[in-house]
Amino acid sequence: MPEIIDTSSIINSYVPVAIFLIVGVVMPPITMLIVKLLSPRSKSKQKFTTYESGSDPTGDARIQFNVEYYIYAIAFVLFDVEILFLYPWATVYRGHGITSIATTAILAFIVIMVIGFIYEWKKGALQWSTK
Amino acid sequence: MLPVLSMLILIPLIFAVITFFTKTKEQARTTALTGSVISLVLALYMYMNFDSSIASLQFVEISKWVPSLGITYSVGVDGVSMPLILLNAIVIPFLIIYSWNEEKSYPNRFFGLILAMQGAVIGVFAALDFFLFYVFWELTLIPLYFMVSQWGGPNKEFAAIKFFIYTHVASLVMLLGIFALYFTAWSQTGSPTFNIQELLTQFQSFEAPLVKDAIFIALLFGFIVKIPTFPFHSWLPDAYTESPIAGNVLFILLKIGGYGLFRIMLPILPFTGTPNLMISIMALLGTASIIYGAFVALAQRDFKRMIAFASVSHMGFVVLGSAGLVSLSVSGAMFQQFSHGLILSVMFMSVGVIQTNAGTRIINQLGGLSKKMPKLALIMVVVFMASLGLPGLTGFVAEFLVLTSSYVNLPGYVLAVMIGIVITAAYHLWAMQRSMFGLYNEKLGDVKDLTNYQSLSMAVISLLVIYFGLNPNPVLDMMITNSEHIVSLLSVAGV
Amino acid sequence: MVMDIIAGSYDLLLEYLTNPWIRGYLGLSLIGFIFVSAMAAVWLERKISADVQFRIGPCRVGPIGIFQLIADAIKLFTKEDIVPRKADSIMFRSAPIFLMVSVFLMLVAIPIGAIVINGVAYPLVVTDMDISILYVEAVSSISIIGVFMVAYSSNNKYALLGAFRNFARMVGYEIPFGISIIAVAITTGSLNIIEIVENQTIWNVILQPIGFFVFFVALMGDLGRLPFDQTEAEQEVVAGWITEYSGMRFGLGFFAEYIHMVLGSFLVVLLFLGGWNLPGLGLLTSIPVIGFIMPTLVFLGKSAIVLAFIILLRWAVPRFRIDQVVDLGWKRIIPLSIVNLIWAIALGLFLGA
Amino acid sequence: MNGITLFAPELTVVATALVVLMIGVFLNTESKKVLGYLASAGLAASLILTLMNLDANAVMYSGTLTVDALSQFFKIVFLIVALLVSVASIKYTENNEHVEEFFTLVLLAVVGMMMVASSNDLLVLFVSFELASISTYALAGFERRNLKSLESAMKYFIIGALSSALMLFGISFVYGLAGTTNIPEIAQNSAMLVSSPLGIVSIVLLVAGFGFKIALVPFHMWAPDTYEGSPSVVSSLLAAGSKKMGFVAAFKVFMIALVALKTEWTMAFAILSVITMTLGNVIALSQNSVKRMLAYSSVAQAGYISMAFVVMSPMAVTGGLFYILSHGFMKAGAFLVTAVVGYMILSENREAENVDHLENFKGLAKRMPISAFSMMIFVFALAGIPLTAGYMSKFVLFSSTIEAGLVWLAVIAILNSAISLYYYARVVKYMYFYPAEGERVSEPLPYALTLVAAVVGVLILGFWPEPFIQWAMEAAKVLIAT
Amino acid sequence: MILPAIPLPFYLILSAVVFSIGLLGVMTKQNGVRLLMCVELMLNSANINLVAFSSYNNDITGQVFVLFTIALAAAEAAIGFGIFMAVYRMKNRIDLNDFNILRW
Repeated sequence: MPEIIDTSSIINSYVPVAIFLIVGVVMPPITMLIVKLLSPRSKSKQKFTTYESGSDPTGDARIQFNVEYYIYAIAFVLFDVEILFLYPWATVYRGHGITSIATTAILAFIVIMVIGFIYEWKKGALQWSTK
Repeated sequence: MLPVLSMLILIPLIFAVITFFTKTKEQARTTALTGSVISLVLALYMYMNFDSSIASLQFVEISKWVPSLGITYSVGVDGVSMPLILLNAIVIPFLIIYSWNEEKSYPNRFFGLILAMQGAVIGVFAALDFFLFYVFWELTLIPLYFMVSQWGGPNKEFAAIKFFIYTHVASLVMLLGIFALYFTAWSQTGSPTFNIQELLTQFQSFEAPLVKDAIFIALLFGFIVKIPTFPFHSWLPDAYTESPIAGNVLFILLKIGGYGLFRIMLPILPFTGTPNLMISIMALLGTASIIYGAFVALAQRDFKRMIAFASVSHMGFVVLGSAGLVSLSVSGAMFQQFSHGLILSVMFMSVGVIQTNAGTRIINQLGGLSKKMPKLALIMVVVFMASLGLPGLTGFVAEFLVLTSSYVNLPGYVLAVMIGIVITAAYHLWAMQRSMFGLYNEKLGDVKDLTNYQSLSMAVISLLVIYFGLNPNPVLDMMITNSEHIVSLLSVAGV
Repeated sequence: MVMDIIAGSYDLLLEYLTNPWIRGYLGLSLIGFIFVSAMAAVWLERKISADVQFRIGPCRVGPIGIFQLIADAIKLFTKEDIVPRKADSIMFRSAPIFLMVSVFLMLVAIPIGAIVINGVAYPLVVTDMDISILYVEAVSSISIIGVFMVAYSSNNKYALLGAFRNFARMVGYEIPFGISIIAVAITTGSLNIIEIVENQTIWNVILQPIGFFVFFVALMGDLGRLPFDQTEAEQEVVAGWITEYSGMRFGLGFFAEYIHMVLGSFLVVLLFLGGWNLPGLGLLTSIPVIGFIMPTLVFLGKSAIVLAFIILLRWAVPRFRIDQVVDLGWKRIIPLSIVNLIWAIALGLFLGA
Repeated sequence: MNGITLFAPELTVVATALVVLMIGVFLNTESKKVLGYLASAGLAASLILTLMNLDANAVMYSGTLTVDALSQFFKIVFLIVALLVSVASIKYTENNEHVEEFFTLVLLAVVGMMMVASSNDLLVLFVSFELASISTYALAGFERRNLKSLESAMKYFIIGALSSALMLFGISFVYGLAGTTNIPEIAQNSAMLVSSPLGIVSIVLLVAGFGFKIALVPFHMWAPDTYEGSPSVVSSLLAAGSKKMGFVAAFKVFMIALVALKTEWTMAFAILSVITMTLGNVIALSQNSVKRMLAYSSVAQAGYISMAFVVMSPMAVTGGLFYILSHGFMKAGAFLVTAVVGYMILSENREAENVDHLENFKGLAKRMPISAFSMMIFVFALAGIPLTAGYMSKFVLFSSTIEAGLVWLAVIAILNSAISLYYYARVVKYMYFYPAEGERVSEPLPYALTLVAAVVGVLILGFWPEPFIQWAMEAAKVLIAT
Repeated sequence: MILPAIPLPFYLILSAVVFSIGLLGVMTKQNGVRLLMCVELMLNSANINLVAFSSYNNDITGQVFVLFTIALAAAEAAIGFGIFMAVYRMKNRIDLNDFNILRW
């Protein structure tokens, strides 16, 4: 039997979220506005340089970064969506009379997930290279 | 009883495969000759046991193949196909003997293709199932394509492709016709069949005249491109000119277009929506081919090209004879196919010899070859005379039958053809005169005569030309039997 | 009599409170509360740290330096706001919004206690959604965008390095964080924080000790607290991603971090330590006034203990190297979390359908 | 017959994939050869399991999966192709350190294809479709140091991702309008689909989405690049397997679920089919890279098979299915020959580029007789020379168009097939009539084995098509209830 | 003021807009990563549709579908980045205009 979803109540439960979101968005600018009113101002050329241990900054900071981060990112994205499937499963695992089949299914799922994990591990994808 | 006909189809094909795997030229030609001689023996055996007095099919073999589509493996012969099978079986061994000592690259493939061709062509003649018919029909393309594209003249690639695509398209159009025939019959009877006889019978009961005409035209197109007739002949001069001699002979033996006319077109012709129109179309095509071929042949300087157009001209008689729709004219057309096969084979062989021995085949550059090549000259005189229709030779019998009997129904066309006959004589005689007789052209140097192998094969076929010219009955009898049967259908339809 | 009036007025209040707008506006007061909590947390940290190091810590402003943070705030407000020349101005200025929005949005769904009336617990939460824990997990990740924006817009090498470390750490610890939440959801059968609290007849910390450990470590990793504060390790990357921020702009980032920490400790309490419930508290809460206040106090007390523990951990464990952090996350904590997941499944089978 | 028995073929392949992956991770490069045999054994086992339940007919797992003649037909096609590819890959992956990835991806791709074949729900269909696609993206770029392979993978990936997005968008509308994702139920609830303009939108999107996978012009841009650039064994899998998956998915979605909108999509497919076959053949004429030529030929063949959508008669679908079966053998085989030639060229010169150039096929008959002979059979079959599988399938398919009265379509198709002969014959000429430029090279056993198997398949289908046509008819009945 | 449910067309328009933005991006962008982002946008527009339809049809399938789509999108992104990284290692950029070895 399909569950009847009351869209209205879902939307209403997010009204406070919207209020908080607006407050969150306007609060930092207001704070900074107050700061602008209260704080002193002085012009100095050196003040606006980027901090680099006191010496003059060289080059641009937006450089190519280590490719390791990408591998971790990919691994993360994959695992994160894998565990995504567990959330709905977990809520209905107990108390809906499907525990045994749910167990079988999820064990198969976990086995595959673990195999993927072992594969990554053995392939050295999780090895932080200090090169 | 032995499945003689299946063996006759399979043995060349099997020997073709064996030949492909031989290593040396000696092995290749021996294997090929063995295969072709075995098929000759089989063909002669069949001929001996063939009853020429009945029009029905003989040596029939039928077995299931794809029942869900009504496809069967069925073969058989009657008076229409028997002479053509015989022709193939006779000429191929001599073609192999003729090529005995020729220097070819890949001799194994060369001889293998000849045999494959033989198998495929006999298959077409023997097939009683449209599917099988079409399979063999298409199969004939492959050996010829490779023959031309591999051992042909300077322009071989182009010629091969042109030939291939042109005739392939034509046969696909024919396939459309076959499909239409098949499905219309299927929807009428409720069960699928590809059997030629049954489909042709079914055709009579089709209702829509337009469908009938469309089917007829589609099939006709497939056949006349293969024959070929003017104006669908343009693949032929290129292919014939570029092809090696063996390829030419194979082309000549490829009588499947004309065969299709007798086997398929004529039985359904009376039942088309507009039979008279169809007859006119065929007669017109035939006449045009005869005249056009003759005129263009007259203008050729290349010996081989001239013969190519002579061939177009000759095949015009086949179409005209079929359109004549009198028992004797149809038999004449059939006989023309047979005689054409013999004559033109030798003519091409002769040209081949001239080409290799004299180094050129431009008629103007030759002259007085008979002094150096007496054997060739003798053979050439025989076949040229046969080709232009000298009484006592096969060509005469065929053309005479066609012209006299067609006159009954198509007087106008026959009169027009008379012009063609004159021109035909003219270019034959001119070519003979220029090349063989008169002063010897010293630029040619010392020219050798035929080798023994060549003279053997050419002489035997030439003798057959003379023999059948004097006594055509051994093959003409069965043709007449069948053509009478075909023509008897006309009275049924009331045409 | 009195109880009836209280109960009646409370019913009226509840009716008002079902209106989402009213709930939302009233809930804004939580922002004040959470700022105060964050200040308290900062004060607590200073005090505890000082104690650990045999110092006194803040003591001048107010009794035992309790107003130190207010003084600090005033200081931050009056400091000059500097935007470096090479920075991407718009991004630099707007990044705090993301940090703030992240914690504010978390705040919406996290209960800070409950009021028990007539034996029925009314949780103090702004809005009640079916999947609040998932929601909290989701919005808490927004802060990483803010962090990255800060670092990238600063155009400072230390900042970028810090942000990348932050990122590398976060990806390793989000997964066990999620898996341990799932394990909790298995035993409690819900993704709603309030239901999770209510369904904890036995605290999850007892049912799933490994899960608790994993969750706690992953939370520490997410928060970037020592021993996982490579992001801001002074000795290595100056102040990490926040290097170029100064004055109140720094203050906002700083507060966001502390609010995050406070909310994190709330989550630990809610998911594993029984929330506002305490064994044996049931009797007490049936008394009206105590029921009004007691659960919230219990909750805040538990949270304070967790908070204190987090602070103490700072002085007990040395900072890891970044590769150690990542290795720990991927190769120890994640396998452990999967073990816990299987344990939770077994538990679920044992506890029955 | 319970679900697990019928689902066993898929499970076997999945299990094999996982086992191969796990074993492979712990082996050193030398001993990884065993993985190829393992994968092939798994596929063979799955094939046997499928054959054991050939006549099964069941709907399983809450109506998401169905096992019927159609699904079994396609499963067998996929398994045969995969088996050919995997056996050939034993040689291809020799001394490669990424053997386990290769075979796992192949196996997973096959699982995806098989699941698409038996899916009865758009959700399962889409997920399996993506499983196969994603695996093949990685396979296309398997040669990580080869820029061509990478480029092909990149193009394939971008177009593939785009197509899946289009498809999903289309599916979302179908779901919205029909209120279900179950394929037979969509057919029942198609009132909204017919009346709403969104129905047409979804048709357009789905045609585009499937068109990309099937490589119908104008969605074919990726195909030639990908087939040329990918490793030959992978091209083989793509052309012979992945493309068929597109067809079975399209068959299910259009012929079963969206049959109510038949008039709309028939026209679309008619146009696409004509353009596809014509363009594919014409462009193939001028190719000098054999793989690219085969790719365009594959595009053209897709055009032929799409005629089944246009005609929509039992005979046409039978023809389409039979064509798919034969194409599996022909194309897989032809691409495997290019793999063998690539192996030959590379074994002589490590740095050789454009290994699939027509020049490298010169005198192949002398250098590698088995490959040359097989290639000849394959291209003749592709061209539709009688007594090969290609001929029989063209015969049935084209004749069905005439039966349906679409003579113009048949004429176009037949003319196209005539054109195609030119470029196919060219390959044969290079192999048989040009002098060899190198030594005789003996084919490695796995390659020779697969080629022979494919040749046997092509010839059996050509000589004795009866049982296969019967079988295809059974499968066609699932799509078109007569 | 309790909010009413949002009518279905609003969702559909939103998803159409998102889809169009994604499609436009795919058509015009040359950078591989941007392309990928645009494809993700398109997938997500379909997700909006699915969820909207799911709640208006009172049928959970759409939401399940979305879960799977998200997972597939992630897998697709992963494989895409893998390919892009491999390309990047060889060529040091991932501009689609650079890809011209395979042509006609």
